[in-house]
Amino acid sequence: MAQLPWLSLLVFFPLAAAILVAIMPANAHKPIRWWATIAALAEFVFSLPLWWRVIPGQAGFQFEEKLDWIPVLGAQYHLGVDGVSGLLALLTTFTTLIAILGAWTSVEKRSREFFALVLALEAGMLGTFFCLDLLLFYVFWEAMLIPMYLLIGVWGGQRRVYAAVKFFLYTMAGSVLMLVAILSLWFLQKQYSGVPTFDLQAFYQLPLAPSRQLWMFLAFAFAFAIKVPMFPLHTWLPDAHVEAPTAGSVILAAVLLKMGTYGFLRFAMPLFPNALVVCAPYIAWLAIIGIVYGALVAMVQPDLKKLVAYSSVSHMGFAMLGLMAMNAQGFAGSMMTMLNHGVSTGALFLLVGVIYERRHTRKIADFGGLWKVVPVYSVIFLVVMLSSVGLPGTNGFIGEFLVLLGAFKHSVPWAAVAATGVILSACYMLWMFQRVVFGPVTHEENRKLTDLSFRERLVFAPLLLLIFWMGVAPQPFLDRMQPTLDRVLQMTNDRAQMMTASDAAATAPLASRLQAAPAVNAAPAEQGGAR
Amino acid sequence: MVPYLFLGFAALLVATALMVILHRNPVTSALFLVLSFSSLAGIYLLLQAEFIGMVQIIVYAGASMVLFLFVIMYLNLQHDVEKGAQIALRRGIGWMVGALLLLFAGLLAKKGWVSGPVAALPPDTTGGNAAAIGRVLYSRFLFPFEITSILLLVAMVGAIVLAKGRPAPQGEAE
Amino acid sequence: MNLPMLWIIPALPLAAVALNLLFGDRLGKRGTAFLACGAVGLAFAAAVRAVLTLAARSEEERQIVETAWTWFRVGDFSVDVSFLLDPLSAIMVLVVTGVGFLIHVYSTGYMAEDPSFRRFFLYLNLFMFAMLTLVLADNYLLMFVGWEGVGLCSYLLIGFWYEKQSATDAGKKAFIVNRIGDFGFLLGVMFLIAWTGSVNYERVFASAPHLFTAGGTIITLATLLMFVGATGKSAQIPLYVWLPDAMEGPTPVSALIHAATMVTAGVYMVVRSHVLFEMAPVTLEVIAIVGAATALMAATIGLVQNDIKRVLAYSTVSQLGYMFFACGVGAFGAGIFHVMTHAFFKALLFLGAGSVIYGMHHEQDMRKMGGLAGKMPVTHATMLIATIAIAGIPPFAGFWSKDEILAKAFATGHYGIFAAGLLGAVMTAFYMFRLYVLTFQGKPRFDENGGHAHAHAADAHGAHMTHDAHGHGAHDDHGHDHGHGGPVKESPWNMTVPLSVLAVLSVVGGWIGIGKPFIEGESWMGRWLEPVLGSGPHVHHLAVSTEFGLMGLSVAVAAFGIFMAFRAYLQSPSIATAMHERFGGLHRTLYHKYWVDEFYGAVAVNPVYQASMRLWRFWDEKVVDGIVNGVGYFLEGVSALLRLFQTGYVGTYALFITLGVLALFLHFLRS
Amino acid sequence: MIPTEWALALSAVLFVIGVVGVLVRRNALVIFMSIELMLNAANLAFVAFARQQNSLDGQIFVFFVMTVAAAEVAVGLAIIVNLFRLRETVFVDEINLLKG
Amino acid sequence: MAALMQNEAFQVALWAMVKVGIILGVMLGVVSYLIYAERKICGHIQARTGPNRVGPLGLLQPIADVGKLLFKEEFIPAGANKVVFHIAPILAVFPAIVTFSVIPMGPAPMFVVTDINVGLLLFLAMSSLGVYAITLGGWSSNNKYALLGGLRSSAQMISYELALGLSTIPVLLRSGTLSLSGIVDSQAGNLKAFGTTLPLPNWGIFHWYLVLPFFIFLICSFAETNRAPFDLPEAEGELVAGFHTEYSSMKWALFFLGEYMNMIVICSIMVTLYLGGWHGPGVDKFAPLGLVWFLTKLFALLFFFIWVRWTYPRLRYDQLMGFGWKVLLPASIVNVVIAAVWLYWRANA
Repeated sequence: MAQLPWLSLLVFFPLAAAILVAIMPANAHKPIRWWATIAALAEFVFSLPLWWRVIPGQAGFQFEEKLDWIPVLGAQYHLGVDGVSGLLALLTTFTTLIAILGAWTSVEKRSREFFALVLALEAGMLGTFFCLDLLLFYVFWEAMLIPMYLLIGVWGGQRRVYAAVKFFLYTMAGSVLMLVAILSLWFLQKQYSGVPTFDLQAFYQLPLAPSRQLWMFLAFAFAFAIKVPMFPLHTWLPDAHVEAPTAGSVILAAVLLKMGTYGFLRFAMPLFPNALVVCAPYIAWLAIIGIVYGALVAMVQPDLKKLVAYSSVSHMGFAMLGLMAMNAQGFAGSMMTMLNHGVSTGALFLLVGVIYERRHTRKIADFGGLWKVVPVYSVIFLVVMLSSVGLPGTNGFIGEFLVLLGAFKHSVPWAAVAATGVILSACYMLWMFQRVVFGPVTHEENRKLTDLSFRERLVFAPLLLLIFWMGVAPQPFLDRMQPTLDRVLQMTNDRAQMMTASDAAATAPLASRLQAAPAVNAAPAEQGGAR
Repeated sequence: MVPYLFLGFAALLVATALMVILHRNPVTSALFLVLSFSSLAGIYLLLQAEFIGMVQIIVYAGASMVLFLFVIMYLNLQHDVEKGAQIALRRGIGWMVGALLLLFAGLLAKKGWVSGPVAALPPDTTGGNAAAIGRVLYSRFLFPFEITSILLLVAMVGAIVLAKGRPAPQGEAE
Repeated sequence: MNLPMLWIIPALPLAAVALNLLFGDRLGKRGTAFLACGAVGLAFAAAVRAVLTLAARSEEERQIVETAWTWFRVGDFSVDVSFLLDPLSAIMVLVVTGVGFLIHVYSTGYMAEDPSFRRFFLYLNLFMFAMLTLVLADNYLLMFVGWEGVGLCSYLLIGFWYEKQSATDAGKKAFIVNRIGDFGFLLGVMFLIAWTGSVNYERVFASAPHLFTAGGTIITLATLLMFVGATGKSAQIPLYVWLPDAMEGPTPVSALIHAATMVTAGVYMVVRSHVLFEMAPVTLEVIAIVGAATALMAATIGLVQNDIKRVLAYSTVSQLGYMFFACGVGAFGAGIFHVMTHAFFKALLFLGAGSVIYGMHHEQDMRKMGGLAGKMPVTHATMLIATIAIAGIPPFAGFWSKDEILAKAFATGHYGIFAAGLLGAVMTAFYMFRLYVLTFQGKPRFDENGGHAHAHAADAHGAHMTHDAHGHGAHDDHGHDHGHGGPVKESPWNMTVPLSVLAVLSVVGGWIGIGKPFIEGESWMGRWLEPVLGSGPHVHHLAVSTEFGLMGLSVAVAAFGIFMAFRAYLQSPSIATAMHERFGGLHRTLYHKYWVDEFYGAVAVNPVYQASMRLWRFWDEKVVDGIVNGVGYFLEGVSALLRLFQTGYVGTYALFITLGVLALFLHFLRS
Repeated sequence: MIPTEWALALSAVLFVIGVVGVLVRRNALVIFMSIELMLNAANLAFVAFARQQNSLDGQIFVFFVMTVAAAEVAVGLAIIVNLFRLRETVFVDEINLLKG
Repeated sequence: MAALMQNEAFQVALWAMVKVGIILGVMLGVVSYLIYAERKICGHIQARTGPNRVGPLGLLQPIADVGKLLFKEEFIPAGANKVVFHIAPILAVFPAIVTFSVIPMGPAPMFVVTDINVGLLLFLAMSSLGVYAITLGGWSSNNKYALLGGLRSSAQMISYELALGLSTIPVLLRSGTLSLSGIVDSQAGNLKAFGTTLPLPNWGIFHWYLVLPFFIFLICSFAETNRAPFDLPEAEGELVAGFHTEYSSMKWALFFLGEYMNMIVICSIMVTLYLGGWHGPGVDKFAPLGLVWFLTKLFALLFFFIWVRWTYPRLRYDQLMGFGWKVLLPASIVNVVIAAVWLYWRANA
């Protein structure tokens, strides 16, 4: 087992499954979805060892696989997993399974292609999380786009083409800049060490003049910020979400958005720490604006999916804010928020999908009084909604609280403004919930709604379980991510100091600003107030 | 002797090539092209590329151009009608651009583009040019050589499919 | 057994929730009721046992901490799920489980006919769990879990009759307003974490004196923020608006959540954090003023309300104001004392009101009641006791706690607040007896044979709203048929027994706080709380004569209020009408609650909504997407230009290629 | 020995003739022939350089070019035939379906 | 002038000229009498006597024919493409004559005009050019029979050229050279097989893997030269003489000349490739004897050609194409593979 290229198998098994599904007869709907589900389940089971085999106490990469890919360029097929990517990979396999199971009956046309694409997408996502080579990362990053683009463009709603193109172009615009930055890193690396390589760990050792970092950081940040998505680069998200099929929305929300924050954590921040210090306040404020803005705009949405989409903007703002806080709580909070958002928002999209499948509308105004008709559905909806609102005891709270705490330690105004998001999230969620679930049944069509089927309950059961597990006892999750997060933090700080020291032009306060959380007697208010 | 032959072939080549593009009748053009290919084959011979020279004739003169002729005959093309201001303009631009190209090429040539290092070891030509080429082709260039076979196969299939045409749908006027 | 097993206290209701959720549909109403009440009853028993264990210890050791597991630990910051039982939480836990149990029992009668019986008890048990977590938590974050949890249950229970728009509106309002408070609370807690590195009470309180300068900015800010949380939870100005609306929920809910337990969480939190608050005199001053203002304002509104539950709601707000200004003047013990007594008599009042409403077939308008004393003897008697208790007539419970508060305010020199308290006491007595008189005395103002219900159903409250909206077609969903035809009669035993128990408590509950003038030394209550609150800032010891004077004063004003109420509403109702007409503007203002809701709507809710709309429609769709699409249009324009080069003629393309080659040549020529 | 320059000059002339042919003529077939001319010009240069460099690689390349040219002729002519069937013309200035 | 005479290149050229002159002259004569022979043989096959009026045994008949043709009226059909119409007959003769220059009729360098090292390729190149004459002739006549004949002819020639070319490959594999002289040289001596020297000449035909190629080549030769049973381009019965329907006088004569010349060329090649070329007993002692041997073999083959023509009926067009593509081509490919494997195995054994 030790010699088994486990990560490669994880990445390529869904791809193989996708190919197998793709060559099945087109009208064999039932076998197709059965096999797709079995494949996703197998992949999930196969990925479960990530939970215990990725040793919690170890910060570095594990299960590394290294093969020459393009030796001339020094590009390698280099995979590895650590606490952060392991958790996100688990989220990916889990979400894919849920999404496929959720899409059982909702996809009527071209189900073969649909399930094949979802599985291919899974392969792309896992590759993105596992790869430790920048060129490979770029390849996976782009490869992910295509299935998603097709999922939106083919199985989407009314304006699917517009949404798909918007999604594609937005992401492309960012990633092209990232590619330029990757290439320039490569050149710098070659200049520095004489060995051409795209290896991430080599880049971690690469000193960069602070003056040089800025534009590269911005290029990376731009790509990731679009993916997150950060205000004001978020407008692709509502469209993509609204038009995407349910499974697409779920995966988009649960995993694809995490790519952005993951990218910051893995690439943009440790590679360019000095630039990060310069940019962090701006990014943080953008994230805060995103939190408030997303919540405000979500409040007035007439469309359920759009509301959830804007709530994603808000939640991912929290994740970004946590990263920018640059301390243990912020990082852990951000990571928890990513996982939470994956679970809760994924579940929300599934819930919207459930009623959309039955009623073929997503307008809030078309519903009302659902509790009376579909009580089980409503209860699940309630729990998921509360998790999204961040009620203590559910998963949402841990992430938000830690992020706010991290932000608070960095700067009080950050936390103060961001915390209003907590209020606003309650506003839009409760209002939506009231209009959809409470009240009398106002539309006769809704009277005939059927409650969740066994399959659907099966889909939601693990989600609810996770919601409570992560809310009540999040420590196992935190244990797994923290060594890695600490390492990233440590590395970022160390690199910042090293490079500041090496660059006479850089100003000293930059590095000192990156020191760990304020000491007990220090006054964060003053520190934060300076910004 | 050889230079004179070269000049002769060159003159023939240029003349026939010019005729290709000047003559109104495509058949005549094609025939001149055959001639120019043949003279080019002669030049190849003079340049110690016997194999290439022969292949030039087999492939170009013997195969390609026959195909051209077939097509011209099949389409039953007559003299091209080339009149009108637009065509005159085009002709003017075309010749001007050609002249410029030649001028620039000449100027570039003056800057000494042509010279270059000579390979240390002359190729092993025992058994003649064809044998030498064979040795290189089946060792160093074996892979590309095999690839060309795929290329040809693809071209064959493509040509057949294209030329075969779709059966005209019923009731649709040609 | 030495282990008190604190965790079992909140766990019992939670287990009931789980069982109810899983097997509730097989239990039937009886089973559900038994399960719910049993769980809370057991919790009460466990609480009693735990408190007895605590009491058995010496004063220095009166603290039991139980850690269940580490909730989460990030970096140097760690939170445990652990419970703390000390004298303060002991009082709270007893009140919560005790009153909670009674109200559970009461609910089995009150909700007997409701089709969502099971759901009701599910929520109620969940609430008990959350409240007990809140009370028993040994750190701020776990307290916050309960804090938000009770908010959630409050939301669910207010909106229990979810088909009624006003109910769900009220639930939503409660939750959101509470969230605003929570926002403050959370930030306050973060201040504590940032400075002390912990949320554990003991550690925070232990390190606070070393870390903060008393009266400094940080501690003031932190405590003020925490107080914002308290105003949200405990319905103080400016966040009190949700509580009156919360009366949309079933009456037992109002009794349990919006009178006895949840709303006092803010007071509990402030008292719990008294170490911090005492370091921030400015905050204390603010609390005192806010409390007094709330007490006064709510009392004025309570004067003119006609809905029996609304009067009680405003009275609750007002009483909570008393508790806060008690805290504000440093009388934390008095505050908690009032929390306890208030829990008894206010719960009783609400339950009594519920009984009345039940008897009146879901009629809540006092103008349509009257003369119920004979028809509902137990309800009448118990209500009367409660009314006297709240009005502050000795030896009923309310007198002792209210008097202690006023005395402390006077003693610490807050004369303005003392005066406001007195004024509030007059009004309290007045409006409470107004309620009593309108409900139980005089002549019945309804059709005694029960034909009344439909005539004014439009402004009646309760679950009937839905029925009327749907007409009788939807009648079978709800089981309230009993109410429409039968005469007014006394409630069943499971409602009257809790009333009686609470009535007894309303009488004797205050006696444990009888202090100075009557007995030597501290009151029993004070001594009990001393390990937590310390001996308190007893700077000004009032003379015994002053104490008696104050008591007399407060009794006198109460009596005046009672007299006025009887006079205006029983003897000569014309006075009331005349007053209404005389002070029409004032009356309208009061009746419309100072238009605060409208003010909030105009200042906060609506602008936010409008701004959001604009953000979406303008900023998102016009500006950001405009830029995005603009890039597209720009490229389209450029392409339209480039299109001209795409003539479709091969020759043109060839020409361009050649020109490109020419350009390349030129480049090489130049270089 | 023929100087390489001569062959290159000839190649250039031949290429230019091909270019002019493409630019001037409107008959697709003749244009095609002109393209062949250009290919041959390139071949000539290859051969010339091969001789100058004393290497056979240039000739190998010519060989490949010829293969490509043969394939190109086959497909190209098929396209032209198809075109003629559809549009009844081989004049490239009467065909601009791809006009932007 | 003397200096010129000393110039080696000039000497080579001069010699070549001389040889070309001789060969051309002889060729023309041979062709004329080949026609005569054909008519004569044909006559005898059909139990006639053939031409016997002009001169003894009709031996002057060819000269008379030439005279007649020379003086016949040139007829150019209306709508014909004149230039092409004139060029086509020349193209018919030209490749054949060129090919002659590389055929070793005796030991090199004496009995070969120019012994280039890609002789076989030249042959293939020239034979591929042969298509033009017929295609253009048929097309330029502006006559549908002619056009059909031309098209048929070119299709036929192109088709069979493939098998023809492929059937030469085993020969090349054996000899390892493209030079025709080289190929002939490789057939010197006696056949060695089974570890002994057999009493057979070492000709190509006697190697088992060259038997099939020889017959394929032979069949293809009929097609290449448009002779029966593959004489569809002319097909008097259906196409009224096919591509040269509109030709008369000297131009027609040129086509005729071309056909026979092609026949001679292809037979010479066959002799060279499979039948040991000029090798024969006594050549090593007296070189010119090679010429005799060569011509003997050549004439034997030519006789065979004529014999076949008057023996077999003409094939149908689809049969012709089907046979070429479906039988000969695969067979020759298979043979190439077999020969290659065999030779490789033997070389390494």
